Amino acid sequence: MPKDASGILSEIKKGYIINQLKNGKRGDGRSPEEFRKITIIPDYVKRAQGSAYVMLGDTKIIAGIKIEQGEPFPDTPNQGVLTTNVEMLPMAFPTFEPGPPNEDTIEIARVVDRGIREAKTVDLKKLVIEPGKKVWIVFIDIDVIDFDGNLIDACTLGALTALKTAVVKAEGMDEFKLPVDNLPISVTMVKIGNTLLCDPSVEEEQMAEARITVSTTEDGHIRAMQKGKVGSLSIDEIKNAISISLKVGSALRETYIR
Amino acid sequence: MPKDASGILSEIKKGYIINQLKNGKRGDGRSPEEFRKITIIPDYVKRAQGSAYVMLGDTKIIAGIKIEQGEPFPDTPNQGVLTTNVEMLPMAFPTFEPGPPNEDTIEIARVVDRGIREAKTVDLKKLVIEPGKKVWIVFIDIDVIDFDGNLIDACTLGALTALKTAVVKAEGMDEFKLPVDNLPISVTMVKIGNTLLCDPSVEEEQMAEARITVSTTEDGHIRAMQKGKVGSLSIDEIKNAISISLKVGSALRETYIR
Amino acid sequence: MPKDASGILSEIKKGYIINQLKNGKRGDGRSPEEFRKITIIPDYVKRAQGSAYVMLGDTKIIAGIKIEQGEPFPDTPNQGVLTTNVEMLPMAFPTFEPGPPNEDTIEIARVVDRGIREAKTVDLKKLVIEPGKKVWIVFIDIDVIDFDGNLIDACTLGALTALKTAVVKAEGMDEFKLPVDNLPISVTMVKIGNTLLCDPSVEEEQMAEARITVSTTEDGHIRAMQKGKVGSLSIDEIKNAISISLKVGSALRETYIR
Amino acid sequence: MGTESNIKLLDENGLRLDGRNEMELRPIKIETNVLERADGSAFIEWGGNKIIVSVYGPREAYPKHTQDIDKAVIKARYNMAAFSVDERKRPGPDRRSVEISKVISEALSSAVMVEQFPRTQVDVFIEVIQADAGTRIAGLTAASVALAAAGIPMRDMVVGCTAGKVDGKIVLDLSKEEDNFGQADLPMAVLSRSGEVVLVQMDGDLSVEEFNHATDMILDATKRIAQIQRDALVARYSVETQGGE
Amino acid sequence: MGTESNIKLLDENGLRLDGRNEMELRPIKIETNVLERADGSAFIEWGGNKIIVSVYGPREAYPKHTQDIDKAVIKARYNMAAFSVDERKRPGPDRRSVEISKVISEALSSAVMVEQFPRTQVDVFIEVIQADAGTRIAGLTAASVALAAAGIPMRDMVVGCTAGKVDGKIVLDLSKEEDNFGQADLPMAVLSRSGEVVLVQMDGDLSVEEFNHATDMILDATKRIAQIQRDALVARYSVETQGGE
Amino acid sequence: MGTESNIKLLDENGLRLDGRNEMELRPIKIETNVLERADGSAFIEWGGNKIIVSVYGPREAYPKHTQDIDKAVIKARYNMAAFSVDERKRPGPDRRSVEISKVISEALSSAVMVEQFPRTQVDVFIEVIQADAGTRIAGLTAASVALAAAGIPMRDMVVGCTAGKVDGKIVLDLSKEEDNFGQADLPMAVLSRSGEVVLVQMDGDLSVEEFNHATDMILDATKRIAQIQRDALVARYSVETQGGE
Repeated sequence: MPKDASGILSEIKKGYIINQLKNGKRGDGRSPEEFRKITIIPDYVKRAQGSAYVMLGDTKIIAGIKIEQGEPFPDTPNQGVLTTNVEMLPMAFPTFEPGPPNEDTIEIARVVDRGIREAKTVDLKKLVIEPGKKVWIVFIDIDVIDFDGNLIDACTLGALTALKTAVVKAEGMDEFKLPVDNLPISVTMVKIGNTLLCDPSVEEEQMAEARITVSTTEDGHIRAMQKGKVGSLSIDEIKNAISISLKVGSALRETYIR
Repeated sequence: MPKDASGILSEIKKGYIINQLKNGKRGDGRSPEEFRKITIIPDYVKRAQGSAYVMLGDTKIIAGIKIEQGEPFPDTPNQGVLTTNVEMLPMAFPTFEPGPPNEDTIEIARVVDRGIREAKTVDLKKLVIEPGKKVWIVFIDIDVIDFDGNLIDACTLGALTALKTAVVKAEGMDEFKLPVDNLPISVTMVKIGNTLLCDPSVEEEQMAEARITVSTTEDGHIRAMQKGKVGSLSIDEIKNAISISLKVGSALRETYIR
Repeated sequence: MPKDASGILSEIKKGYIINQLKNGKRGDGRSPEEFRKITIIPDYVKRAQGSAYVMLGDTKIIAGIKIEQGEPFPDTPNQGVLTTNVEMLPMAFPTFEPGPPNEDTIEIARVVDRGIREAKTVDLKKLVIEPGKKVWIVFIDIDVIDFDGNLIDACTLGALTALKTAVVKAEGMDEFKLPVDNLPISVTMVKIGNTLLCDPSVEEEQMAEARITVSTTEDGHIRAMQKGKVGSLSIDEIKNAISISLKVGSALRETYIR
Repeated sequence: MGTESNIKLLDENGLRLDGRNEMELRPIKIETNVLERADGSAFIEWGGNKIIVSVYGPREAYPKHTQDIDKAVIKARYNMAAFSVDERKRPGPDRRSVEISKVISEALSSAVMVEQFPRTQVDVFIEVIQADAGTRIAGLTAASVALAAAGIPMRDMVVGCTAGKVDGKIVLDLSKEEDNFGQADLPMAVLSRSGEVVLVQMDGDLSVEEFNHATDMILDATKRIAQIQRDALVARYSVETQGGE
Repeated sequence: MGTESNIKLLDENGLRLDGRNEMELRPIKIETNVLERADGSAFIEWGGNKIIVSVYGPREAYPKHTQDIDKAVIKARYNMAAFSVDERKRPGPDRRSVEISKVISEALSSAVMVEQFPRTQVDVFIEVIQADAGTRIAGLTAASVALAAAGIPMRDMVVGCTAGKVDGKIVLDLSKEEDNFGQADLPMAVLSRSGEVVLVQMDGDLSVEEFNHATDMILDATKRIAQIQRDALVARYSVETQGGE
Repeated sequence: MGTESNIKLLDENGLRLDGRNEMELRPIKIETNVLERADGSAFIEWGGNKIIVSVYGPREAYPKHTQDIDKAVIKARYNMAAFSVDERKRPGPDRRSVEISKVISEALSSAVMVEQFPRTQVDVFIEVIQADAGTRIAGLTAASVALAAAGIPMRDMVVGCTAGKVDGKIVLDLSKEEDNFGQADLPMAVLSRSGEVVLVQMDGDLSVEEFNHATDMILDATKRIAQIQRDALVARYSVETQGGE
């Protein structure tokens, strides 16, 4: 994970944040389970088959869907293909560099992808044109243009909104809405001191010992999890993270993904 | 653009060249619109389908044509494919490095390509074997082996000569001359002080504020333009560059591309 | 070739080794033509179509064969394809680095490949499924996991053993043993002082002036040769290397490749 | 220029497919400081183009051998989002974007007071979110605003426009169809006050007269566009003032 | 999780395709110092998995800008041999192996006393020779042993196991078929003594109760596996003693 | 070696497809200092081969960690032009050219007085303009001339030739067809005066007697080729003298 602009989060700032947390308050005044302000503009890029502009606090991402014809994977001849790519653009943060995705970017893309894939959000069986030969390939591409932490949740919200608005079309074929259902909400938390904080800012991410993401669906089931960063979590903390994710995720779903 | 061998053009040399220019003379005694000596050896590489060795002063390049069967682009199913690649070989200049083409090389290749493409020099419609499936792909490859400035014009002359001599052939098919017509001549100028100098040497390129290339065809039309380098040109200078290109280009065409 | 862990073979050690050699003894007590202990475990990786674990002294490699369907080369439509790849894993030596194969790795893979290819060990004509369209591609992949010199011979032994045990199979087709015959044994020697030493250790490789590999088949013919390193060899030394290779190689074949 | 076709790009009244006349620009909107992290940023909508530009710097040029001891190096990086065009664009630079990045870098270098910041670089990241013909000029025009918004000292603004030939007629500010099926494309950018040309590329087929006509139209249009640039910068400052700074 | 299918993974007695019951681990064997050059190494066979781990370091972190002035950086590199899986794996890292390398590096960092070796790196190379489900956990478990064998100071060992859901039932240590056709996969690794979790990933479909049941099974299993780790390390030392050192 | 075929490579008189007898070389022409920028250069035509070699150095070895504190590093880079072979060669190094660059670098290192220039590198760029069998040996032979022309101190010249087996007979200097359809290929290069071998590779099928016969032919041929090298260097100096220097 990137450091802040100067490369190091000052010890003074860190002390201040931890102190605040003892009083149950985060640096920006939020409560531990509170997300920052979320703004979602669906269908932001007309040229894409589906798209969304997501602002999660000062984190901003644009998700776009392209759907093209191609070959299925040999081991799943009767399914379309879903692929998720995240670009942490160098415009988004002083230390981000141009070039192929690094391990941070790959992890984020794969966790976002996993949530959507495991919830079977996109019905890939309906994306077959000619079994074993030609299927629809759904590309989820996400541009990170401004970075202030918690990319996994911002990108998941963007991907879901973009998928929901997506339409499959090609010359000489009837167009149809991309078959999308069972949307997973990811909730990412970091552990600072003994507290789990939802929707961490970049400063919270930098000073956190451990990070955990839990993706859940409306049925209350877990679809994907990922622990990140060097520190550890107790089993109880993980169970706590799951219950927070279910509660907070359900509210997010209600508000933003209906 | 590369610096000279020592990496810096000495201020003394620069002063001398500018002083000379006030008297209408260039470092090597040429007049502003004068090209250096041009020698073109067509058909230099027998194993290529067409080729040329071009010496433009001390700049030396070898252009070769390969013509192979392949797939057309999806959006132009009824056309062959033309592609231009330039290799600024590390043998050509002390600071050139091995590796994939850098931005200088890419710009040169694309400007050469643009002149030829926009003049419709190669009749791509005659290069279809099976519409939408199989067409002829014309590869123009250019090796820069000795560098003393003005690669765009040297490479254009080489590409044109090579194309003119090129023959399309394959086992079990009648061979035919590559359909080539309407040859664009590119004339590159740099601005030093208030003067436009045709066919710049490497030293002139290094000290110039701006560079401009104008490609014209026999009908007196402009087919491609490219301004280069950090400096600016006035509209009048650009118009002047166009008229020089038409005049000088017409003489070059007469002498070298008949 | 890599240096030892500290990057430099100490002069003291070098003097000692040369001194020993005057008495016909190598650092580890071997005679000049003597190989280190060889252990070969065939069929080490069940998931591969053929495999072998080879220990040559402290050098350890694992060779595995994968056989897949693919297209033949255009100029050999009636042959299968054979390809050899060596990975000098960073786990094998302190100075080995991750990343695409460097020139040392490429040379080793190509010399191993050349011996096998030139001896026509694998009958590629029997690996055609549909002429010009579909053939079997035999991938020989070799992981170097511990490095103490003489990779060419270790990898050749591994590749041969793996090929001998390999089986070609695919869904809906009869499986058959990979057609393998006429196995080449490679013997690598280095020149230190005036002596040719077989099966060099990493220290011997580092201090040697020249290296030579000779691959021979049971008929006493030479199938591949490669001189390596900066130093030179006299014609007589090369002839001597050939006769050593025939003698030692014949013993190796008898013991390990029957 | 693109493919030949039978598509008529001008109607009987000389109007274009989107109803514009030959001199008319598509709608242009510029907004500044749309991003938090960047030292300066701008967003431009120009017809169907949506482009975000962010500026970082001046900061130490890296790697060291790229430093210029006399001046700052302007490094523009033009990039298209995968979903910005009809057929998905594979991430990463291609030859086209490398060339565009180069000519934009050169054009901006004329405008910035690079001599004030030796050994540094100024990074200008141009992300095309939605492409609709003329992206390099729209990106460059927004980049100039983003540089100003970042407080980088500039001797002049860079402002550009495209002209082209469509059904044999010179028109301003090509649309996507005109770019695809027209006969010439002439993107040009100038320094706002001096009118000096800092970017010009051309491809297609233009007579000298057509070229002159096209440049006249472009120069006229850049004055209008420069006003939009100025308004965007002013709006930003006024907003800031309202915010109490 | 993999493809849906009609394959039945549990028989009428609730036994699995390889005859194991739900709580049963596949056979595990760990051996230390199997390589000469590495500072420490380990070989693990876990079911059909064969994995070699080698450790180098602490050594100066390179390139310099990767150095941490406060502690050692643990750099794990998980790699699959081309012949380790059914379809040949092209050499070089792919996105999956990059992610696995990252989570393994993070998991090991909790266990090593990294603060003792500022500015250095410890390289952990994990080569999967034969893959049979659960390679990341098997590799991580062996890596911990290899670090200890290399004499790297550790505050605790890392030990892991996988659980999953198969035909609707929670089972321990998924086999390849169970991984391919099951409904959930939960790899987890803990610090041996404290039981703190240092790696957890999940994909599939688990209710909260199922998750709790699965973690109980994993925690129980890690105790058994930790014993195998200890035995491997002891065996090594005893062998060394016999050798007369 | 190449493909088996029914092509007869020798006629009833034992003459080859191009009319040569077994001992005959193809025409060889070497010219020096054909390039302006390089510190030394050479052009060789050898049969249908056209190869240009340029030399730069000694210059500081870069990056620094490639420096040898005891001697200069000779870095040859063998490259084929895209149009030099029948099927277009994709630009950039492939495995074959990497190997050839390595053996040529090693061969030249024996000849150059590398100990005189510690920490430097000498770059030798070999560009194959037209390929017609035996390019590595022709390139190496020309490289030696280019090094001498660059004024690099050398203890000896490197000169090479190829022999091979064709229709069962040992012949000198294989042509393209002989290379493609013959039974063995033996490129070899020696130091001119000492006769010490600095490059040898072989592939195909040779008995020991055939190998000995082939090397005799090569050694004899290298004497003739070395004379062409010397003539080229002399011609250059005499021309320079005439030029009044």
